[in-house]
Amino acid sequence: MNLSLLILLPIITAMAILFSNGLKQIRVIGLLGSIAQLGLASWLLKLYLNERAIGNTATYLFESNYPWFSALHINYHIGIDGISLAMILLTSLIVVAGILVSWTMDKLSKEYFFLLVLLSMGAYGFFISLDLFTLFFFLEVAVIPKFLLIGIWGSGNKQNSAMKLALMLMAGSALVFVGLMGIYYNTHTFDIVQITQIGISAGVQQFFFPFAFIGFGIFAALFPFHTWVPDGHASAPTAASMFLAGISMKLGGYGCLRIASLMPDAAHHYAWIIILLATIAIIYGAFATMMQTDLKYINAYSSISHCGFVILGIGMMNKTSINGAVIQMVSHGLMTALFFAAIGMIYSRTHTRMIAQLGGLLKAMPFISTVFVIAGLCSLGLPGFSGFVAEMTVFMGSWQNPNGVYRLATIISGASIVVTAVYILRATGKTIMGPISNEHALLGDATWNEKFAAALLITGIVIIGIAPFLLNALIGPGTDNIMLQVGKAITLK
Amino acid sequence: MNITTILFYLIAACILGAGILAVTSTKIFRAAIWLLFSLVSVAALYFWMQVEFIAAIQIVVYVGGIVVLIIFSIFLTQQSGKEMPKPRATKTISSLAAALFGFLFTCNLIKHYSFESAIGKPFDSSIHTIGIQMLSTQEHGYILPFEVISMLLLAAMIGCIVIAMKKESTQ
Amino acid sequence: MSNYSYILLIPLLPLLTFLVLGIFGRKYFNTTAGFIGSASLLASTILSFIAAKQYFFVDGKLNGVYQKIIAFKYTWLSFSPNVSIDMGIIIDPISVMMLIVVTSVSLMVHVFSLGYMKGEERFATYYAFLSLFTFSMLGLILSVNIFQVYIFWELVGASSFLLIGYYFSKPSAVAAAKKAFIVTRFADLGFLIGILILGFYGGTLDIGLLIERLTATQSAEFINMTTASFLGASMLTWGLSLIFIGGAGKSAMFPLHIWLPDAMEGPTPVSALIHAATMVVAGVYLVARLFPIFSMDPSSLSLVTYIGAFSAFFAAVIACTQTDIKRVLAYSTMSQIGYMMFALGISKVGGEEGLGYMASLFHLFTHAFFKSLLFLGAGAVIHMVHSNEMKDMGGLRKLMPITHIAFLIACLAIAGIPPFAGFFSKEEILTAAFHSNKLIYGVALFTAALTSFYMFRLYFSIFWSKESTLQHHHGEGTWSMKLPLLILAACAVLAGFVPFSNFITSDGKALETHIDLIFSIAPVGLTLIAISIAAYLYKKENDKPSKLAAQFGILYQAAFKKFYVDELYLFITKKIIFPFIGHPIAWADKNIVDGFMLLLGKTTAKISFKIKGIQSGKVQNYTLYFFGGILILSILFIYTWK
Amino acid sequence: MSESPLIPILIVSTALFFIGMFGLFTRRNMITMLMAIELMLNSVNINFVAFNKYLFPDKLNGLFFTLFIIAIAAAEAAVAIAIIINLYRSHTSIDVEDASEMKF
Repeated sequence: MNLSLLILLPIITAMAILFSNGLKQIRVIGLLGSIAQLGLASWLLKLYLNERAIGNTATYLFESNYPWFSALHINYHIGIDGISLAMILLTSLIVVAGILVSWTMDKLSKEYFFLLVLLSMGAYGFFISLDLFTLFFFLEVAVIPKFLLIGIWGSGNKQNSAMKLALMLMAGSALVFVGLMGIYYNTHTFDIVQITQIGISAGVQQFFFPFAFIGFGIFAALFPFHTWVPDGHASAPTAASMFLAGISMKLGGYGCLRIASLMPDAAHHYAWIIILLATIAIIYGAFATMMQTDLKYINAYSSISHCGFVILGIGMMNKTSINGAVIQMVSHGLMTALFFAAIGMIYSRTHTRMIAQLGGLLKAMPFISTVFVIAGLCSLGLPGFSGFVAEMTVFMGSWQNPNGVYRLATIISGASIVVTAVYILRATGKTIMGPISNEHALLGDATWNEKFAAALLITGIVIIGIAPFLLNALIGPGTDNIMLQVGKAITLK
Repeated sequence: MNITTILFYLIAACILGAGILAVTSTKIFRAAIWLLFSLVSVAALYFWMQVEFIAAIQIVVYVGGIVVLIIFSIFLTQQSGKEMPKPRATKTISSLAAALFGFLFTCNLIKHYSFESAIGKPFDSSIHTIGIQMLSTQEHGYILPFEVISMLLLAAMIGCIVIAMKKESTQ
Repeated sequence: MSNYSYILLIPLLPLLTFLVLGIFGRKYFNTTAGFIGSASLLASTILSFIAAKQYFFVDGKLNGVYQKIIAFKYTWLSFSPNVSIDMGIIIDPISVMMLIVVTSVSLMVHVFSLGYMKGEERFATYYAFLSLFTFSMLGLILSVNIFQVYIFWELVGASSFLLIGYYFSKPSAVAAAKKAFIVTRFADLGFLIGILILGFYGGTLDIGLLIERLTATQSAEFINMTTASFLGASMLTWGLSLIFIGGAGKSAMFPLHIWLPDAMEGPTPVSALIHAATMVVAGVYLVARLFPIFSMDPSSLSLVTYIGAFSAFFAAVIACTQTDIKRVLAYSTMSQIGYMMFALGISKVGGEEGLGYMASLFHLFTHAFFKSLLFLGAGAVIHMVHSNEMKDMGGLRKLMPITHIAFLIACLAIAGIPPFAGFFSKEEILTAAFHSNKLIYGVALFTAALTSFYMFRLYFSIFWSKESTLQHHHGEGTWSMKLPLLILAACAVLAGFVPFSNFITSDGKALETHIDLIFSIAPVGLTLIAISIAAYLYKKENDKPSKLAAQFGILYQAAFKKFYVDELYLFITKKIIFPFIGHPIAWADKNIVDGFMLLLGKTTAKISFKIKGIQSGKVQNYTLYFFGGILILSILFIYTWK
Repeated sequence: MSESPLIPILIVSTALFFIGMFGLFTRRNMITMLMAIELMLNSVNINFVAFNKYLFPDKLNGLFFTLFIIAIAAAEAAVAIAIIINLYRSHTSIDVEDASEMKF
């Protein structure tokens, strides 16, 4: 099955959206396109599993390789392994939910849906590309729609936050580009598979690794560069903030993972900085969330804290922690998308996101409140939901590292589960429980599209929560391949 | 120290003196006249260098044409007697320093660059040879530039007329 | 060994009810939810009784010890080849005993709530949460892997949050639910780190394997665990004490007990189930489950003992001063659990010193019955009087005869009067304490006296003191409320006679215990004196208690105010964590980190404004720059790049 | 002068050139700037003639160069003055400082 179909389908949907008119037509086409994409992704999963079942142990499957710009050895080389397939499934789920949640978007709806599909196309391309340049190309494709989505359809000082987001992401991609150039000039190829064979000398790695890692780190809300996250998410419309938190931060995480696997010695060398920043991000993000009064800011800051786990997992550089990082990426994607969807539903009804003004919504909208509670419980790591599985795997992985300081870092990030509990319960307690104000009392509950979107995401969360061995089996070979490059696979004795 | 060197220093002094005064005098008309003297002394230098044709051209075109043109423009644009504003001190000092520095730098270059002067070869700059070479199409011929320059002069003429034409529409 | 796989059904039935009632409850089963919940729980109770009979009597002992059977094991999440979370069911004396306790008490509560919660708007969700709780409690009991314990531990915490916050429109209930979850979550953090330590040094997460590796002194894991030390204490002590902190949080031991009294905001049947019989004993069960490892490390055991003893004494003192009857019962639960904890703490493995272990679990067994009976009785009274305060009650013995008798039996049982269950289990604890640690014995004795004092203070002020001023009152509630009271009362009487010692002992071998009367004179005597003091003070309504309270002065006030522990916690969170950590971080993020990024933006703007000045439109400037450029280039070309 | 008088001529022409440049920098009136440019052109012509006479007497390239420069200088002066007049009409002053619309 040719992987380019994954990119072709969004393009076709985008074109179809452009040529349709009227909100009804646009949203139906958008929905059909995204459901088709979800079907395609699950079909790909089935094929992938069959392939693995019949014992095909190639690291990357369904590869296709066309020279794109032979002079600079850039070729359109695409292929997937367990990790990228998990990411594709996550993206397709969030895209369907995102389109369903923005069912009543009547302001410039054609452009809105077009940009959403374009952004998802960027993400799909990013996850399947095995050539660093194609990877970078799709990373760029995904940045522009974000800026427009927040700038035009956003709320609050949307221009300012859109500008900040776009500039910081551009800075990130600039740094990534420097990193890629460094790799290119030392291996004369952009192809990931060849780079791992040729290998980059340690000196070069140590010089270019920070560029690429910090570049992708900016996408994944690495500590000092996370300031675009709160403003960007808070002023983005619901679907855009779902995509932003659910997909674009995963681009960063996935990118960091690829860079760490391409330059393992440097990753080891800088591991202590990565872990330090990740721990700060986790604890700092959690405490900062405690102080927020706006629901979207709460979720934005909590995404910083959760993405800190991803970076922590990558920084620890052993099989379990990288497994944990990937599961955390998937689980956090679903969880934040669900949380933003719930906040969007509440906002569309009560027109306020301030906790102080909300209260006792359980009486007025039981379904949305249960969705809110589920998202909250998942993010504080209740077993039965994916948050728990991800965090525990990262903890187990990072605990195996015998270095005392890293163990302290794990304990500190462990303490974040308490702070997360505090701010989640504070938010849920205030908005869902407590006495309801009279004008909120007569608000309607979720419409069919919101129900379906929430149900979709919740099934994702619960499946990973109840049966993590499925996801573990899927991404297992992927992490083994990464650990192969990392050399010493620090597994538990 | 024979007569030609004295003559040379005299001409040089005239050129530079008139030049400086042309550049620094406050009255614009006086500056134009000093420019006239400077150009004439340059023609004298050409005579001193026995390139009479170039000297003649210099007098005809530069002195006769361009300086007269400048004086006309002075009459056209303002009363010649009006004082021109003294430029700001800082600008004069800085440009003076720049000019001096440039001058010393280039002189230093000239001193250190050993020109191997080709003694012995005859220098024939008579009008006859200039005329032949100007229109010859052989190896060193200048027929092409000659034609191009004519077109250029034509274009310049038309250009000036168009630019300086009094536009009834804009009044 | 007969096939025990049907035990998997016991936790799954409540899970099924939770899913059914949770998703469809609101629309279809709002009225019939109670019956569905109770029916499914009846089924699992019967199953657990069958399992107990089969395990204890049919299979019986193999060379004097009951076998540990792993009925079912599946790798749930594998971290690495030999470290993984696997879900499984373990059948051994403790888990079967706990099965019986949890299912029967839960059944009683389900039946009682049929009457008590009738007419509630969210009736179905109530039963959904109740069955979720029962499922997670049963899961916790049957787990074979420490992480599986942790998973169900969290689920128990979450369902208690949902149940305490059941009356969500009451802000106090929401605050109580939040407090309960956060405090237990804090303790769970300790539990998690303890698991990580044990898992890493023990090389596995499986409880059986861990016990096997960490109890064999010459095993590699044990050696490097005791040698590796951090801040003076060996890793084994760190691991075990952290796990105990997790247990202490859930069982409301001293420092982490503040959530238990507030948890009374939830409906009373919930308190009966969660805060009397099941959830709070999870900590005791955890320590009992890992007891062989604990016994290898005396320092963590002493931690268990002293925290347990202090909590028992501390709670008893506060209980004597409280006026809200549910708060009194909450503190009495905390005190009784303190008993169980220190009984475990002073026990050793095997033979005579193992008495503490057996006594503690026996007390757990009996306590579950009479404490849930007390709570259900209190629930019936509150249902009648519609208020929790003692002063609004009085003289209810005529209006509520059955509740009165049941309540009296329970009070006698908890006070430890001979024929009742409390006497036997408390005697065992006191004998164990007497043999091993005299100080603990003294504290236990005094606390026993205090217990009987506050229990009978409660009893007399509810059923005797002044005549009841209730005008309109509907009868004592339907049979669904009376039946559980009677059944539990019967259990409270008979539980004492169960030959506990040959079922559950620290090393599995039967331990013949005898009640020597001389020894038990002291405690029973003290109890009778305390009861008479309580009767003297509270039988008839008079001002003697307030006078006595005045004499104690500030001590009484402090006890009434729960020794200001709540205020301390509030002070820490409100005054220290929020203003000194929360706000600075939020401010720092907005100003410093974000400010830095904005600064970058501003400086670029400033620089670009300056550069813009060069395009000044002044021709002469341009000539100057032009000349400067030529000069520099010429210098470069001539002098540097020869 | 013992050997060829090339060096003094070059010095004179450089001096003339930098006097012209100084004039260009300090003069605010466009016409005087035009004069300064004329001076600079003349210094270039002197150079050409001097080089041709003293270094490559057999060929007359230098001379021809000077001729063409003079021709072009004339054209250039004419166009410059046309522009100045036009500027004078629109700005009523030919001070170079006033014509600064083309700034940021």
